[in-house]
Amino acid sequence: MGKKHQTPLLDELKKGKWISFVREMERAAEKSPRTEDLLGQVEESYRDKITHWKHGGMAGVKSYGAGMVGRFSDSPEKYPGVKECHSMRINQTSGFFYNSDILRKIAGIAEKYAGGLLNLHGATGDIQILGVTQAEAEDAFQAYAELGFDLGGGGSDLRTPSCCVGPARCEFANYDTLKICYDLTREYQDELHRPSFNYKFKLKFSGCSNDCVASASRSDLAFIGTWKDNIKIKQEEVKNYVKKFDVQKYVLDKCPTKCMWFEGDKLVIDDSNCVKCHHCINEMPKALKSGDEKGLSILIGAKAPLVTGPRMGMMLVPFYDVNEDSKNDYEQLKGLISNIWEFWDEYGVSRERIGELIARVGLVTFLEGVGLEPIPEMVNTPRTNPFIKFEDEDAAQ
Amino acid sequence: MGKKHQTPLLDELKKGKWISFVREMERAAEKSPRTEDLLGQVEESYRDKITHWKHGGMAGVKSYGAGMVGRFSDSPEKYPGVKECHSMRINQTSGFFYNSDILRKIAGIAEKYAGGLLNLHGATGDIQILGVTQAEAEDAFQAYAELGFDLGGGGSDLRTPSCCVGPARCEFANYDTLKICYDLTREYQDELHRPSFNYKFKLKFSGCSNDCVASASRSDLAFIGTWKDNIKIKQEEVKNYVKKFDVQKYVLDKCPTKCMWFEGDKLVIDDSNCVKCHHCINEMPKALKSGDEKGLSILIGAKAPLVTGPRMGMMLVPFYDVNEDSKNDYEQLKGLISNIWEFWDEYGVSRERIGELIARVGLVTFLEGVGLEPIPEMVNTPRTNPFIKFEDEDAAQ
Amino acid sequence: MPEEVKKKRLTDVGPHDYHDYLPPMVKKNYGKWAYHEIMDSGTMVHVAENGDKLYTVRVGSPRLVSGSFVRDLCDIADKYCGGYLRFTTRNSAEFLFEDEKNIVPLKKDLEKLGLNIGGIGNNVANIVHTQGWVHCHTSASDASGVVKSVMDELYEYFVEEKLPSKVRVAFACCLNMCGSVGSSDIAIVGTHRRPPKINQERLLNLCEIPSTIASCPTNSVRPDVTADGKQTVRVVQETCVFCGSCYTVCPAMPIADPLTDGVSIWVGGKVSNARTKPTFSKLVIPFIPNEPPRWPKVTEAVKTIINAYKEGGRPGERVSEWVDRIGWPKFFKITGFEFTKYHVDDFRLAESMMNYSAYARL
Amino acid sequence: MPEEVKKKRLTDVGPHDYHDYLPPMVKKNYGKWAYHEIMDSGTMVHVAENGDKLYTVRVGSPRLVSGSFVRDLCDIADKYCGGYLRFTTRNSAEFLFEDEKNIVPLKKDLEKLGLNIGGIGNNVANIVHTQGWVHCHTSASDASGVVKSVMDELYEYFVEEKLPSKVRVAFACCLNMCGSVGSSDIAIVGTHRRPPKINQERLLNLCEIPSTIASCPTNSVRPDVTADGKQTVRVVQETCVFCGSCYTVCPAMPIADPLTDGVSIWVGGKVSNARTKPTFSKLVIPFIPNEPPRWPKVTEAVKTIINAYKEGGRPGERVSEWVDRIGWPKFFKITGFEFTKYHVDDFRLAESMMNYSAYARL
Ligand code: SRM
Ligand code: SRM
Ligand code: SRM
Ligand code: SRM
Ligand code: SF4
Ligand code: SF4
Ligand code: SF4
Ligand code: SF4
Ligand code: SF4
Ligand code: SF4
Ligand code: SF4
Ligand code: SF4
Repeated sequence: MGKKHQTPLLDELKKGKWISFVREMERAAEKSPRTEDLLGQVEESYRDKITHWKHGGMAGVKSYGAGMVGRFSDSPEKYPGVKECHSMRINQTSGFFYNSDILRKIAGIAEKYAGGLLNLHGATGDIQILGVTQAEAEDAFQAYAELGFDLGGGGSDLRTPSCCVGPARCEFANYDTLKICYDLTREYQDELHRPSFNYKFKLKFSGCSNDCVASASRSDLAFIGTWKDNIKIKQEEVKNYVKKFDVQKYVLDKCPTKCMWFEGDKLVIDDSNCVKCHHCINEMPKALKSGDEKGLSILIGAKAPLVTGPRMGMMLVPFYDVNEDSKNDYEQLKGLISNIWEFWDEYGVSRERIGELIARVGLVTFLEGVGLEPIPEMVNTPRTNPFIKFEDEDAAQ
Repeated sequence: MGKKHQTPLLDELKKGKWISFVREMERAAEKSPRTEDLLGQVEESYRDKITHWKHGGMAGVKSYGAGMVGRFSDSPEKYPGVKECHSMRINQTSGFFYNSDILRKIAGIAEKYAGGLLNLHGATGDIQILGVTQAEAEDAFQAYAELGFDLGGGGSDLRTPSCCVGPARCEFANYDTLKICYDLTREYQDELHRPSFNYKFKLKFSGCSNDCVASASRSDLAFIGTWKDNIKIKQEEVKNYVKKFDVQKYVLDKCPTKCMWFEGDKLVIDDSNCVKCHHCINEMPKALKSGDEKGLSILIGAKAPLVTGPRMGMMLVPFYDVNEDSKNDYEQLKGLISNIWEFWDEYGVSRERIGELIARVGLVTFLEGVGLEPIPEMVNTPRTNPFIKFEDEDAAQ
Repeated sequence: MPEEVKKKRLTDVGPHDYHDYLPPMVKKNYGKWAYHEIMDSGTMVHVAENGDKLYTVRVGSPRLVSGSFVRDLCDIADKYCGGYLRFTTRNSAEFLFEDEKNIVPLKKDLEKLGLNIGGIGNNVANIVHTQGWVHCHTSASDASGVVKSVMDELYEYFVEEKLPSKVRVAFACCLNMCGSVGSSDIAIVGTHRRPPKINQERLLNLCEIPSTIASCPTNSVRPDVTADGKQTVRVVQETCVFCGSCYTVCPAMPIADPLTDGVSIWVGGKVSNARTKPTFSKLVIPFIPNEPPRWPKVTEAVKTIINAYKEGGRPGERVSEWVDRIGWPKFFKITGFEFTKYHVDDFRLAESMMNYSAYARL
Repeated sequence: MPEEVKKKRLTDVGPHDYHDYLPPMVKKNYGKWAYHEIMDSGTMVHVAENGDKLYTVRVGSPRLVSGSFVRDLCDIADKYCGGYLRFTTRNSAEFLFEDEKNIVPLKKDLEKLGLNIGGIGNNVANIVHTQGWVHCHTSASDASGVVKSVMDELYEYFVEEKLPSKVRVAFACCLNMCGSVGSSDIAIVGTHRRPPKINQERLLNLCEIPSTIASCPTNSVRPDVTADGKQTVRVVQETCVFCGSCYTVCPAMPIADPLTDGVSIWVGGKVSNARTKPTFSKLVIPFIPNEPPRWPKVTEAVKTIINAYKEGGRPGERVSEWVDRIGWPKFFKITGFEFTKYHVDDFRLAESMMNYSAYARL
């Protein structure tokens, strides 16, 4: 078996019960020899304890400013196959649903034009194809486009939106995460492909506050399903659960606002005090269902640590009637998104995420800029320091 | 009835059931006519909706830099009695205990040398005498000194320490608040009377975490009684309480760490998880008592809003064995306090409270400066941002 | 005291030794109290390990009192308490005595003197407050007058235990917040709303420029030069938050203004560690103008809060715990107070105040 | 697709319509699911309002996969699922099918292919991770190798439900933290510990000075001038926190260093809103050096955490809830990890992290 490079260190990672990426790289290398050099270079990193990629570099396809990450080896003489080793981001389907036919084709193109290695999926949501060269990029891209797949985001643009499985296979979904993700992605093709923002901007859609797509920790706008009216209770099913486990201890006592109690064996919920944390519904899915007035909350500003520290999404819109707006092609939501982008465009600086901009200029300034009212839901508590900037008109009253 | 000034607005404040300060001012004015002018000036403030005191001004007694607040009327022609209207701060007794004899004398001096008006007590803890003139200040001071009372703090110095009633009349006291307050005040007479700090510095002593002297919200060092070992339980008394009210609901469910439960009718406490919040002991004083290894926690940095925002005391020393140290005249504690003052002196700037200094230079720098180790009790949680300043020796390991 | 000592000027005698004023019963049982019981809103008894009992009757106080008031208290102490008495950390006065039979006559005598008995247990305690127009130069409102007006309205809650838990009301006449005002169940705080007006002439004489600049929380005091080339400061009007800190260090920058001064109202602070951690009071009404002599809008606001709490709070819940349970949106709804942009923190640590979750009561 | 269209260059076709890939059973019951039940750690069933049942079997994935791996999955999908399959938001693969009888043979086939079945319910889910040395230029560690080493150790917790609740482990190879790494139950983060070394020549050609300066969270990149008078930058060594942000914008400031790079470990993050608000992971081990190929100290640390949690966590408690209940001091005590000055936050909002109370477990 003629291995191009000896990889004793990586070979250690073929041992053990968990499925091995080294095995995968080797399998890819069988079809796509450039990946042999990738194995060699990674082995060298394992020896040297340092990456062997040069910093950045350009790669892309015509008329697109995004969708590929340029990557060049720092030792192309040793590893010519990865002299260029770009990755191509292919916009996944809503909910990551595929069939075998399309997946085989997707894999085939990756083998033909690239290293035969895929990320299923990238952390943002894209299918990533590793080992593309600039020369083949256009062909690979067109091959995917012919399958009806397009590139995803990259650079200072809208990044590929993604969503949880939602109504496709989850009883908790309060709105159609797949549809809105798909519709908005199509709406914003230009923003996705042609970077013209201050920095990246991410949208993620979760059907309920379990947030299975982790939107609140990594998307500039997180859309999290919720409801406005009362939790629907099937008292008979509650009784069944009571037989099965200690409902008081594991459900009621863990409700963050303690707004549920038993009256006799009847479960009562003070819905006016429910914060829609979803715990009780998670624990007793047969007995409890979210209400009929479903919609979503919008959280803004989540991002990774750099530059000013990590941010979680913060409450911007407690309830947005997405089901109503979807009839109108999400006109209202798109209005809000444009207002946000305009404000960001006008007041943000380069490499400043929207959350950082809001932190810098203050939430109220931002709200005024995008036409929203400050409401108590946005804060944990009202201010505790007395440094209030009264405005002239108020002081002159 | 020859009123010197008409006070129709203030007269409104003699109505109603709550005891009236206007009545008190009038009664004072009977014995100390200068207070008539004070009434007149305050009435004018009520008309004008503005203070009629000039900014600051000097007042004091020889060899003291503190203990009096200078106050001058902005309308001395109209209110000659309050041309000067300084206040004198008399260091209260530990726990605010007096007898009628001494209080009558204290009041008599206030009537003789000042406006016959007292604050019992000032917000820091002093007895305040209002309406002193510079000319009479020395006599008033000596009169108090002869009673064995001295001036309190003021300006950039140690402020008059104060304490809760503690062991004198409270079963919850974990250490002798009166004694430590008294002893340290005597120890620090120089720091109290002769301002040489960057700014004010306050010490307050509460016997338990109910914090009846509100130390954690207004003293640079707050000393709060606590204990190390197990809460002492009288199971029989617990049973009595169970008969009287819903102990589960009002005590156990409100324990912040939920570390108490019933085994049968026996109350069990996981003391290793008790944060010494004191709630259960408050609710069932006959049944529960703090442990035998009593001591105190030291919180640092509380202060009012200016300049950088309000601060609560933060945990510096979770357990300090004050009862042991008291045998040694609080040597260990005094050592810590000097270290803190030295650090503050060296690194603080003018008008910067210790809490603000710590916030500015960082807790760890401060801890290194005063010779304490960082421990997890000091923080709610370890850091969440990854911007760790590794030091060379660690990075070179 | 011997003659020759008297003649020497006394300094640094320190505070009087408290032992001299501890009632005998206190001395005897010092550190040996077993438990206490609240008998009514003005009376409690502490029982020592040996069974000794010490009764306490508490009265409210305006704190700004005359010598005559002191003598009134002393007379009562002489009559019932062997001459002993104490004050509390919130400026109530307490009568301590051993004989239960004294309770009734003592209270009668107190009432005759116009004193208000109460403040123990689940009620509104004595309001702690500051100087106001009576003695301070930076006040944005009077102190004693507002407190008197409020306590007249809250009287029933002082003399009777009708509330879910203790309610600590505090008043401060400016943002210096003398006292533990910022962590009270209800705090009333004197508030300016205009930037300081600089008197250039006085400033040149009276103020130290660097410390004046350093005094500003928002960096709004900036170095400047007068027409004739002298070092001075100017105030950036756009960022000044009217805190008055510059005035504290520089008399030439007065900030009080009869037209725009008043008070703000804050809710849900707490100092004790019982059940929940200490916490600051939160802004609920950014501004109410000064309306001496009785500040009707202030008393109305405080009553609105107390009523809502009385109605909604569960037994044992402090105001902060009640609001935590029902949520701030509901607090604003039931009190009818308006939530405005001023309620959203925009100072140094503002970011840590935001709702980083999908939690919302809808 | 007609010939003439094919020839035209395709752009902006957008993502493929997901409807094309929804299994018929999903289409039929879209939005009409009634409830689900977890059958075992790798299998669950969703029941529709009309009683229809949809079975799901989940397998883990290294995420960095070959075309052959994709074909393996496709073969299974063809055999049991009418060709349909999906991936999860944590890169597991899911097989959806209607016939309960398929469960056993399907799993057997999966196992034959070397795939790991599990990740559903109270276990360690598939680790989300990043590129590492396989593809990224800023990595302080490899990604896939650490993840493989950790998952080999945690294998039993993936294939069986043995933990109090879900445990989300995540890996990121640098502080850019691609993914929702910073809010995971256990996060492993590549960490540099040396300031960037500036290559002045390259810097002059390649870097924009203002954006390089702006990139630094601690203002440690400062404008400077070279010997021959050209605009450049310098790094203040005393304040640099080795974040690598400057390198991201300026290739002439490499920061990776084989001697000092490694990973840090973070615990107690959470994204869901269930019971408690989302929260970041907290630092527990500031640094572990890179020890390829199997990172033994990292796997040991992760196992220590998992074991402590398994031991101490109550049913239904996420890691964050468990630590909240027992307190951080105890966490450090039982894991034996050392609490150091590095654990005390000193960044922008550090003040909001302190313990402002007398709460302490003594
Ligand atoms: C490929 C991917 C990681 C992966 O292995 O899956 C990735 C890879 C890179 N990310 Fe990322 N990020 C990826 C998802 C994320 C996410 C997660 C998400 O989108 O849900 C985050 C955290 C959320 C966020 O946006 O804050 C993320 C936060 C960053 C950051 C920090 C941004 C910040 O504001 O703090 C950087 C640095 C930057 O933008 O300069 C970054 C930069 C990078 C760069 C482009 C490196 C660089 O310094 O310019 C990486 C290229 C690696 C390579 O060679 O392939 N990446 N990056 C993910 C994109 C795949 C896809 O399209 O599906
Ligand atoms: C008299 C008293 C209020 C009262 O009515 O009881 C008082 C009165 C003044 N305080 Fe105070 N403070 C008084 C207790 C407090 C407290 C409470 C405490 O000590 O427990 C605080 C809050 C705790 C703290 O120290 O932070 C307090 C926080 C301030 C501040 C803000 C300090 C800060 O760091 O934020 C100032 C402004 C200053 O120092 O420049 C201040 C300044 C002042 C000045 C001296 C006015 C000034 O601008 O210089 C006031 C003089 C009023 C007068 O004419 O009598 N006073 N001051 C209290 C002292 C009486 C006594 O000795 O017993
Ligand atoms: C007399 C006094 C101490 C002193 O040295 O003067 C005192 C005395 C007692 N306090 Fe206090 N507290 C006193 C000020 C405070 C303060 C400080 C303040 O209000 O400025 C606090 C902190 C307030 C806060 O949290 O904001 C305070 C928080 C408590 C608590 C905790 C209440 C809670 O659940 O949050 C208790 C425990 C309880 O009531 O069960 C307590 C309990 C007690 C007990 C029952 C202790 C005892 O066994 O003797 C005493 C009678 C309670 C009562 O008045 O209802 N004491 N107590 C103070 C009376 C002030 C007054 O005139 O009203
Ligand atoms: C398949 C997937 C959605 C998708 O679109 O791909 C999914 C599916 C389900 N999630 Fe999830 N979650 C998925 C990622 C997540 C994430 C995101 C993440 O981990 O990055 C979260 C947030 C994690 C966090 O809080 O840090 C998440 C937090 C939850 C929770 C809340 C758990 C909690 O108590 O904190 C529930 C409720 C529950 O388990 O009772 C839940 C419940 C569920 C249910 C039971 C919903 C349902 O009725 O179908 C599904 C099966 C649960 C299971 O796997 O145990 N799902 N779930 C994701 C599977 C990832 C994987 O391969 O392991
Ligand atoms: S976020 Fe809610 S709706 Fe979406 S998959 Fe998770 S549990 Fe279901
Ligand atoms: S969803 Fe959460 S907050 Fe609402 S009732 Fe259920 S457990 Fe309580
Ligand atoms: S702080 Fe504690 S010891 Fe002191 S009086 Fe209050 S309850 Fe008693
Ligand atoms: S003191 Fe507080 S934390 Fe400790 S057991 Fe009692 S209620 Fe719980
Ligand atoms: S609060 Fe302000 S105005 Fe009132 S006494 Fe204190 S410093 Fe003076
Ligand atoms: S009033 Fe306060 S904010 Fe305004 S200039 Fe003066 S110090 Fe600055
Ligand atoms: S975490 Fe850092 S090193 Fe890893 S892929 Fe993302 S940017 Fe690259
Ligand atoms: S590594 Fe980070 S902290 Fe250091 S100079 Fe670069 S950007 Fe600044």
